[in-house]
Amino acid sequence: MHDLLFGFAIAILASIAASLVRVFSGPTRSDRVMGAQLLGTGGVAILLLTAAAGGNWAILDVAVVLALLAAFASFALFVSVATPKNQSGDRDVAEGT
Amino acid sequence: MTSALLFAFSGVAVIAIGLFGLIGRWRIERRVIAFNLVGSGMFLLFGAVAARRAGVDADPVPQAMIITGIVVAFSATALFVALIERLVAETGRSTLPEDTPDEDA
Amino acid sequence: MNALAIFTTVFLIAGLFFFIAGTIGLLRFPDLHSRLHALTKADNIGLGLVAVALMPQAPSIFLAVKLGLIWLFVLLASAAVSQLTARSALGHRAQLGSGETNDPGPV
Amino acid sequence: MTPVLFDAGLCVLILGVALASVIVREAFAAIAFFIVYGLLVAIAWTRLDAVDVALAEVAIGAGLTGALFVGAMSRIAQAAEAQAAPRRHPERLAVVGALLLCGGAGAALIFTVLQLPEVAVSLASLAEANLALTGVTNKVTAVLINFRGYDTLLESVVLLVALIGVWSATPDRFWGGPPGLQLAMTQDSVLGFFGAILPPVGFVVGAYLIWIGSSAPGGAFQGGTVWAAMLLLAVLAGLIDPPLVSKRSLRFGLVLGPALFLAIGIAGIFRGSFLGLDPPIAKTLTLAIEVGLAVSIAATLALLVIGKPRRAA
Repeated sequence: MHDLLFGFAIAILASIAASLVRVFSGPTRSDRVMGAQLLGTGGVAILLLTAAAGGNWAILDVAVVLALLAAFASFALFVSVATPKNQSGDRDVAEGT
Repeated sequence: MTSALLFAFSGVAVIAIGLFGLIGRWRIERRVIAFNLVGSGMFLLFGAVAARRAGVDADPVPQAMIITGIVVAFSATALFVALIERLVAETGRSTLPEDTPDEDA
Repeated sequence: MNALAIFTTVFLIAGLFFFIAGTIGLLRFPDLHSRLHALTKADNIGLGLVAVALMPQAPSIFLAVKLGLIWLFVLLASAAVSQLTARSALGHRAQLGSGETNDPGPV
Repeated sequence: MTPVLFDAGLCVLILGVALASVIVREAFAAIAFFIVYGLLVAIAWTRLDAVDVALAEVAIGAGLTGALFVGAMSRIAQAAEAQAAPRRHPERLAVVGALLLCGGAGAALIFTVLQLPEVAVSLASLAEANLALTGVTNKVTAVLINFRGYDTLLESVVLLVALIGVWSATPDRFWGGPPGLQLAMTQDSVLGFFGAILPPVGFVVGAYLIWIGSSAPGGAFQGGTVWAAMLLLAVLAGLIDPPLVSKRSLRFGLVLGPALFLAIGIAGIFRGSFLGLDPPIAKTLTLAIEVGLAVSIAATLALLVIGKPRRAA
């Protein structure tokens, strides 16, 4: 069971690694936030798996805090996406120029 | 414990990457991120080196020091950011004077 | 392999499927809203299946409940963030080309 | 074998994300990568059997620092609008020089790590032997509040000094005003709804972390940071306004933790040593210090993210 759970953790790690491409290439800020959000969820899943694999259930508390703080970080990123006077940013519309 | 060594080397690599960002980036807000990478890499190096002893309980002293370090690094970053904001408000630029390109450059 | 282990394995495989599908969707779908749709599958169903899969492995009821709670938190957060993302994308489409400039680009 | 494979994959990912946050062109993407970096490093800490550190990293490294950067970035971008875009490429020689320098520094560090004795010097057994005197069973908490209490006391003072430093950057005309800007999206219904639901949950989680800190990973820093994030969320959602920096009750909350810690420490002089906690009541004192510290840490961290006053009172 131990190795099996780690195997699944590796698979999810690979899966979220792929979503990094979305964070890197955008093209919009919302895309980047979404990529980061998927990484957050995948991170929670990995923490659950490694907690069960190692029998170190205290790791679940890290997952709880991650779930809360990932939501918080998404909101902070989002508020900056939606701030109307936002002059700095990359395009927030895929088809915009 | 091979894994601990793996994380220690990763810490070293993160320090090097952060250092590169610190040198190679001119906008200060990017340098702050690079600077935080250097600090985080050092914590990782420190923690991983301390965790090399397999089979025994983890050493709590480095862990406590790293927790302290993370919080202090955050407060330093916040101060850094406040100073940058003031600099930008005064000068309209987010680069340091010596890094600002000459008009004819 | 006992029944519980089989239960865990089956649910983990299902959860992994949704994670991979969500990632592929996020990478391959053509526009923001369909990407968002893919993302929420990984968030909601993928993590939910993983949490359910691990419940029989938890040594106490308290921990099993905690697994469920973690899923609930992520669900709540994901629902709200997705809603905001979708709406902001619509809002920005409306004001296309009005005052948005490209990043000057740090060197 | 699989755990080592997992660790190796995690390390590759950490390095990739760190590199991306340095080289990616948009500042916004760099911040997103930095947040992801914090999350991955937190997983690394759990792999190093340092769950307390993982909690601190995920809360501060990923959450609060990300929020701090995002806020700062958009404000800097607005202020530096007029900035002529100096989009010049560094000379190739300079890049090679920088790469050599960083590679050299890295190689030297790796060489140093390889020179270290096989077995790390550990204070674990010493902490273990004296754990009974502290009344707590989480060794990291014992170190933070009891064995090396002076460290933690000074740290809480450093936080305050940093906040004073941030406030000192306020232009004269805004002094005494509420920190931060008026947020544009206070009327958003989704954000308002979410901002109303999540903070109460988060406050319970934070309190749980502080309470459990005496016997399991957690404690004042982790719990206080979660509280800070929830305060910020409530501010973002427009549910509460940041208080005036001159408000007396705010200042009281900011110094509560360090003052309580110091008072207990001074009282300790009469029972033995400065910052020494009397073994029979050590657990009670530890918990009191932790709660006081958590309140101050939450207020200080939240205010550090919000930043200096930007409008008049």
